[in-house]
Amino acid sequence: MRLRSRSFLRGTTVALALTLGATISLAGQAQAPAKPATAKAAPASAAAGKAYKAPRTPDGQPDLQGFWTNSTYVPLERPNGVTKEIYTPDEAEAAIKAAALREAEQTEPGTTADVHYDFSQFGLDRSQSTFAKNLRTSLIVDPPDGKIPPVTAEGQKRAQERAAARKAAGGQYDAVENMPIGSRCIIMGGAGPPLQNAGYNANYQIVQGAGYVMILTEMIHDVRIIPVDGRPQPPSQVRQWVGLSRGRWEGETLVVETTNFNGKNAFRGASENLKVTERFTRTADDTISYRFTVEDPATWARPWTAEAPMAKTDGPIFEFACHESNYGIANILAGARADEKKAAEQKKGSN
Amino acid sequence: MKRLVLGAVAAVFLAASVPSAQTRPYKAPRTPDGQPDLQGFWTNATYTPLERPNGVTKALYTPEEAEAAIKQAIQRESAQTEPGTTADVHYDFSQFGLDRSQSAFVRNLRTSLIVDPPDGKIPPVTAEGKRRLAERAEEAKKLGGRWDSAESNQLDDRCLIMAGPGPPMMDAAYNSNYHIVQAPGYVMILTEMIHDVRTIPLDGRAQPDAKVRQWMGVSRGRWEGETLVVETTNFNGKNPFRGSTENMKVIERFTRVADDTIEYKFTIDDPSMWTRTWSAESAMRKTVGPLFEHACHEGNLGLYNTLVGARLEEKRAQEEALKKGSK
Amino acid sequence: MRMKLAIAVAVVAVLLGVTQVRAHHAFAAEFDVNKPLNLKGTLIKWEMVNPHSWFHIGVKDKDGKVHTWMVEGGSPNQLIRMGVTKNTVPVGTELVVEGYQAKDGTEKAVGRNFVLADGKRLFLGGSAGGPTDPVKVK
Amino acid sequence: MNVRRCEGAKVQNRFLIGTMTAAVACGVLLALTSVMAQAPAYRAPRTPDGKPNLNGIWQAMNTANWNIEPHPAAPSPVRELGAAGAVPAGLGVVEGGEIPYLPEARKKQQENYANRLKLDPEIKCYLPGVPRATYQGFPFQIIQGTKHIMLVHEFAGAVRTVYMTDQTEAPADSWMGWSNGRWEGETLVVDTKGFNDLSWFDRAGNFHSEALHVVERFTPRSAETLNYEVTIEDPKVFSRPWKMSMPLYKRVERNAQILEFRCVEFAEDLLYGHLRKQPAK
Repeated sequence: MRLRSRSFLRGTTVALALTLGATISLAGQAQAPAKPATAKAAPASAAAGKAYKAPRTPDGQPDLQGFWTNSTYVPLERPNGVTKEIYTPDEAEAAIKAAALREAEQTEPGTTADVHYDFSQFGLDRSQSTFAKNLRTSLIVDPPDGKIPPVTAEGQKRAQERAAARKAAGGQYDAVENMPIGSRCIIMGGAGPPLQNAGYNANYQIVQGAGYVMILTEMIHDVRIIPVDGRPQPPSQVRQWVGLSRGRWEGETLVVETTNFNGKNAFRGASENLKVTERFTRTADDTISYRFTVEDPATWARPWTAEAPMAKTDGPIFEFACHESNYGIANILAGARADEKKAAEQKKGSN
Repeated sequence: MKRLVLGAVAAVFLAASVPSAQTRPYKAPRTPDGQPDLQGFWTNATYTPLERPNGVTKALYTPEEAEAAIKQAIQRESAQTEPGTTADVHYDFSQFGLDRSQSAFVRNLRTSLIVDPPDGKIPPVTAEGKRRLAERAEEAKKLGGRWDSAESNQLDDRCLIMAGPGPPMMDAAYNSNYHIVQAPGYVMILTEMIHDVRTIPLDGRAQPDAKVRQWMGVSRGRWEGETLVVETTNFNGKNPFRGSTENMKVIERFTRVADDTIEYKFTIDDPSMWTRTWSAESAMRKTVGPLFEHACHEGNLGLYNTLVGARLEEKRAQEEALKKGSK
Repeated sequence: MRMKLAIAVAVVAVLLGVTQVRAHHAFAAEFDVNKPLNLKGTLIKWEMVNPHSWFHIGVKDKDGKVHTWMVEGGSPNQLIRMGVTKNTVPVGTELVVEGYQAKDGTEKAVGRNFVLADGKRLFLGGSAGGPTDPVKVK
Repeated sequence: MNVRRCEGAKVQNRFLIGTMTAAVACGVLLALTSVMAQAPAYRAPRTPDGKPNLNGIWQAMNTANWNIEPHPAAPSPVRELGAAGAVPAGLGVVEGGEIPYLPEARKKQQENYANRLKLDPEIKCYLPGVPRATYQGFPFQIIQGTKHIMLVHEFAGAVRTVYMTDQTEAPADSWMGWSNGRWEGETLVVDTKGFNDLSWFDRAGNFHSEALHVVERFTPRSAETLNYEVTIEDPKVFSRPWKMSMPLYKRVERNAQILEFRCVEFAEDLLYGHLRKQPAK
């Protein structure tokens, strides 16, 4: 581990030379270094009240096109112990710093936790690329306590049933179907809806054509093509992992309603009857205000709403072919089978 | 009843020896786009054999001789089988109107459909042709007995293709009926048996690439005056016509020579099999529709039954052999 | 401006390491904590693929026979945004890999740390050079 | 041979007598000139910024995904699928009928075909590559943005970004390649490189190397059809550049939309079933 200690020493020098807080806060501002961090991070008031008017596409839609990220250190739910809704800029910086430190915690060589490649060598820790800043203490803005509302009895029952079904299917590494859908390259957190910070590569490309808004999620090249021509939802038999979305423009705001989920990628335990309403408003050249409301009476006692701005970032989005080279699946399953064999042999030997 | 009458009354022989279509006074009615109109229901059922029977030396019968030959053929066709013999195990074709004489059929003074070579026989097979025939026989042998598997059975028993659609289009023994429909640029010929359809483009397009091969080949047509000329190549060779290979070229000529008759001539050109080209002349007679859906494969219980029967017989034979062995 | 700041942040991240919170899959299910290894060899191919990239490294055993190890690294996408291309790490580059071998015992591993022959750390992220910066392979 | 130069020569040849030399130099390519390419000029409706409007959901109607070369009907490679899995005959979409493989490459194609159930990336739900994605039989949607034109395919959610302004070389090899686009009159020309060597052109094992260079030309030919013409160049596999062409048809149903064909889970048992835990004996 000699090499690692060398980089540790070198890193220390650099860390001393720069203030960590400034470093991190400014890194997030990479696209618009001239603007103070707080300018666009203030809690969004109603988009309609803003002076900013988005540029227009050739066919007159507010222009949302480009590369965006919703990478953020702000948690969906308000941390326990935090009572205020909005941090001061200083508090926000401190919170980001703490989160970045947590994210960057060193793992102990030789421990299970240490078995991974180093994200930083591949530019994958959040702070190496643009992330969206936000003075909020939680993305959830409603209910006012910043927490997901209580789960209904029906929702609890479903959660138990799902857990029981998983248990009945056997261990996580018994078969590929038992593995998490993200590991299987079926869908990842970013695609939503609602769109969520994917941990890394939390990037989106928006392209608008007449009558359509397309959102490409970087992770697993998930595409949503949202018609904005007023067509009705398709029949309820047609259900998809990402549901089916219908959009409309309300002034500066793109409103997208999504239903017809297949329930296999349950968002926070939601049912297939989940309805997500998203509101995209460009509030600055480098910011889209993104609010979503989640309604699922079968799961939650009341609808809830979150706000997670998207910050302009750099392209390109390189092809995230995931399944095609997902060697990890075979390695993991083969590893599990090898472990079983070893255990069986040991058992035989001890007899 | 109506058909019986038709068959009996249509006693006018196709004057096979009369001058060629071009000089005939008859001019076919026209389709709206000006093609000679061949549309309607037609049959090529006939008692005239493709090749001249051994012993017959003339090319044309007198009308009386022709009548006698037909009568004889009808009698042969409806000869009673001996109860209790293998030959008797069938339903009675006549009860289902399936013997040729119960519906319209083509009368022909010719002693054979083949008009060239003049001896009325298919020409000699080339050396390559002999080799190919031997190879085919070898392959068939490898497949085993006819009832060893579905694949080793005959094409018609498997409902793959029957004699009717060709090309060339031949008498199918029963249901030898065709429905011709024309549209601008196309002539369509529906063969009743296994609803085989030929859609023949007339727009001068080229034959497709040699890799595209079909059971019925690929046909291209053109009008030469009153005559529809159809050239067909790109056969897959899996339904050899009298031994033909995939290199066969068929040229057919359809000429409406009367309201109720289409003269049908064809020439076979397959140097891989025969030392020379050969030609035949027949006709299609107007008949009565409709052509009811001849879904064949779908209801082909016979194939299943014969296979099951063959397997049972094998089992029985095995058991008997065992019994004998144990004695 | 942006680059330098990014570098600084990156170095902090390097210094502290990164937890596997955001891993695409459970690494420890694929690789064996009880089989740490140290491989020295030359790059045969870098598969710039997702969800994880893979370094094919030719490693000589004591008899001089070359074994091709497949070593897992991160998604290349962010690197590409930072300007890395398939020409950045040439075939033939000498690499030292500290890591953990696959549980199934085959010649596969996760690269906990990729280091160049001269002892400098292979750093593919947004580095633009400089005396204290991590090394970027040209 | 530089295809584009030849296309130039072709145009010249049409208008100037005396450029026959150029035409002869490009003889093989000229022989490939498609019938469709000579369709009478059609002027497409324009987007508000004046570009031919290709927005819409498009689909090929042919058997190219079975085999881009001319082919007869053939049985299903999977016995259980009977007629449902059988191959429909096709006249082919390759101009001249035959792909000009180098001899060794033709052998490899034949091996691919013989082992297609094991090797065809489509069966494994892998990204289809280019141009296969266009004629795979699934619809795809063209979304004409200001800087980027997106080609969004239903199969496996494959997606291509066509860079119309901020063009660069492919940073790395990929399944769908790296596409830069330009307008030539009515035609959207998409130039794609940076492929890996893993995708196929069809189920018949027709293939390419990572040296593949694809130039696609999307030309409106009526309100609801496009001409789609593709030039393929790959000196490691083919003896010369070659072309394929076909019309694409617009899906005109009012409610037409690209639906999910998230096929990974449909292929997992095939790929990983052998690693399933066996019940304890």
